[in-house]
Amino acid sequence: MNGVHDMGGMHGFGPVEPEANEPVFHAPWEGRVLALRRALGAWRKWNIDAGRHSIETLPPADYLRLSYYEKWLASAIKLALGAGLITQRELETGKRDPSVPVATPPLTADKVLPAILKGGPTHRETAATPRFAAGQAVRAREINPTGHTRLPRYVRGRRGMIERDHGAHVFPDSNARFLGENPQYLYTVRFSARELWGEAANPGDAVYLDLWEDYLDVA
Amino acid sequence: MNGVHDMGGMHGFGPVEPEANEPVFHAPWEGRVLALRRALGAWRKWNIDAGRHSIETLPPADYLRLSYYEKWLASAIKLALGAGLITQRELETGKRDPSVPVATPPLTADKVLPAILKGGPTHRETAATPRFAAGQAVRAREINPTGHTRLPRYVRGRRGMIERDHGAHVFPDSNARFLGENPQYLYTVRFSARELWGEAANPGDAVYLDLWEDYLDVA
Amino acid sequence: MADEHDHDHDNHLSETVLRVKALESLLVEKGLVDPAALDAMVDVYENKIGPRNGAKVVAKAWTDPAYKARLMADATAAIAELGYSGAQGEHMVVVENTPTVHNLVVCTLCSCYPWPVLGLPPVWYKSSAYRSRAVIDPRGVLKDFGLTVPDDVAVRVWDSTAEIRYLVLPERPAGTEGLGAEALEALVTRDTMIGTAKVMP
Amino acid sequence: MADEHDHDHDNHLSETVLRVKALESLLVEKGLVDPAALDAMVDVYENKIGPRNGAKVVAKAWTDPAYKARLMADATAAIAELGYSGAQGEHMVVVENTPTVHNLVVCTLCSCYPWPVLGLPPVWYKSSAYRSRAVIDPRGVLKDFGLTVPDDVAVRVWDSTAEIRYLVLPERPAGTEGLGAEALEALVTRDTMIGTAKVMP
Repeated sequence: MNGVHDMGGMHGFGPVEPEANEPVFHAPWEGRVLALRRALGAWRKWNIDAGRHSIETLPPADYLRLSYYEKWLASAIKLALGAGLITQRELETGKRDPSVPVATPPLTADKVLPAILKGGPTHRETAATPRFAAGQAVRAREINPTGHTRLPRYVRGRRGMIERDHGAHVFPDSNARFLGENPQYLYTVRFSARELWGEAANPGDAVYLDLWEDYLDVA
Repeated sequence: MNGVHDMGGMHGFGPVEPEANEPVFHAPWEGRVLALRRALGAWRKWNIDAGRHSIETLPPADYLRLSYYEKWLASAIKLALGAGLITQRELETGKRDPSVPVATPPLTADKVLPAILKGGPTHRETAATPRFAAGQAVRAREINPTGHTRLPRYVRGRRGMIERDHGAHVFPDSNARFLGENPQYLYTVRFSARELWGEAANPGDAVYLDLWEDYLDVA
Repeated sequence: MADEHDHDHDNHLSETVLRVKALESLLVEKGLVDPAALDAMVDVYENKIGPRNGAKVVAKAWTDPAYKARLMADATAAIAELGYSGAQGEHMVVVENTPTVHNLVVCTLCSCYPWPVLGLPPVWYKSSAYRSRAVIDPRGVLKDFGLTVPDDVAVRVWDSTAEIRYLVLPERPAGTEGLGAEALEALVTRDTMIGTAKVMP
Repeated sequence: MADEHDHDHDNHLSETVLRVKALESLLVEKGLVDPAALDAMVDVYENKIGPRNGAKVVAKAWTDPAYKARLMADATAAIAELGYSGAQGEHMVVVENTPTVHNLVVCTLCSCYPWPVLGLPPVWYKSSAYRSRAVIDPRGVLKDFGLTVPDDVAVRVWDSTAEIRYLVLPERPAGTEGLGAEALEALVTRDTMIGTAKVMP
């Protein structure tokens, strides 16, 4: 979707403001939200792409106004409701609906670090051969999907060059909709800054994006 | 500027929701804001393009969150402060700084309707000849000005056709910065929906924009 | 949650009312605005300038072929013949709906709108939902208004990026041959002149 | 105005704290989460996984040419040699700064970041300001960090649009020839591995 989250190339957000000696969390609730969302994720009712899409589909003014962990909180609630892990009524009353059995077992403390160290690789073996090769000129497709996509607006229709082949990876556009992993070749593509932003850009500068085969055409 | 106001082609704002029997103003303060901003404008301390830019440069989250007349209110205050019509201290105290003489004369009631009926035409006579003619193929320039512009992102780099020549008009990019009217030819340019949005668009559909000569190149 | 937000919203609105009052009172004290002029301006847009103006233009175009020809050739002048002119309608263009073309007007960058003929724009016209979608999904937007445009009718969207203001000349509905300009005028709604509705007989 | 907004903001935050507590308590009651697992997760990111990991990778690459070769060829495997792996670093790529190339990492679409080597991202990395400007005005962004990159040095921006995560291998500063891996590691800050700072001797 062409959402407000797709903000590469926008103006008007002011200077970047680094914070000296920034703590990992600015308040304990931030850490709780991170942990809650990941612990809920361990039930595997959704995947990372659906999780990202739940944030992208927050009302745009909220997306810009809320802090990162406020968005995670909103997203955790949205995902848990959508997956039926909790009900609207439970959320409003704060009490478990006694007609729903207690779930078990949740992610336990001893499994936390192993799960983090394992992660969730998205590389998949494939019998397919890659459509593009390093050095090849490509053009990012002019598509405007209304669902989740990882092809930012600022490169659509632009010419780039294949920099590197990463093998096949889970395709977010289908995975976010629970339509399957549809693994396909993923490439790092180099776009010159001038191709993206016009003559005012520095001639040597470039932006690199990781783009799936379905996002690309032969240039 | 590539601001959040440049929202043509975005997704995620939900359905359009018409209101039955909508009043002209939903509360008296809305009418007051409209009138205040226009009455302040009568002092000619800024022009319409600078006025628009003052709204575009509101913090993006505010831009999306505030209603139309709330944005006008924020903009009226910003413009009046910027032009020195009021001071920050006066705004905070609500009281006139006695060291500043009372301005006179403001726009009076009898001048209101004549001023509205006269308006502010932006057409200007020019000795220049138009660079383009109806039927000619053009391409919108890939430029990313950080100041005010009326070239939306969704047509940049796209091919269109000159539909109509409107003669020379005040150029907003310079006028908004008080760098002069720089009148130049303005054209209605037709872009096919497929050129803008890809193959999924209806083949007969098109979007027309009014674009100045500095926004266009020969295709 | 809903209550809490509504409550915030109410607080926010009453604060806005107070801020507007404080600002007006400061500006009056400073001699920068005359409250009577503000009253006059509100009166103009509440009572004098609105979509009935545009409806008169449309009805006249439907019933007077010579007027229609002048309107299509120079809309600003033809509209001024009826006494409508000025702010946010200095340079008018009329686009005509036909059995094969449907026109829709938007301003993606702000909310430009032909004030002399339509008055002030409705909230939906100024909404992010309309401004964002009208250019990429005009047919979807029209469906939000209950209007389905057949695939073989071309949709033309006019994005008001300059000071040219667009008025849609809707199709005169069948079965209205016997009606005079005044009766026709009553059929012409604001939305039919933006392009989000058709005139119903 | 400022006070009023701060007040709103405080209310808003204390509401958020209450909502998080209520949600945790509901999820625990429903058996969906174990509070001890939440504690463990917070502990991991507060105390175990952070930019010191990445600094170890950098210092080893600077002092061990064979390791550097493995790191540039297969960063995921080379980083795992040091015990760092997993969530948000499943597929790592290291990009090297040189006298003629400066690399900068961003995620314009959300806030993807190499957690196993850098921990959780700082607020600025997740900000709209950084995400929007890093790709169109990287040199301006670097100036916000006090870093001016000469025009003849190419700026390469890595927009993390997939599950590949990027770590910048900063330039080893001159005058550090006598230092061992541990002393070098202490020079390597988080920002030098994102590309918004250079390592200072």
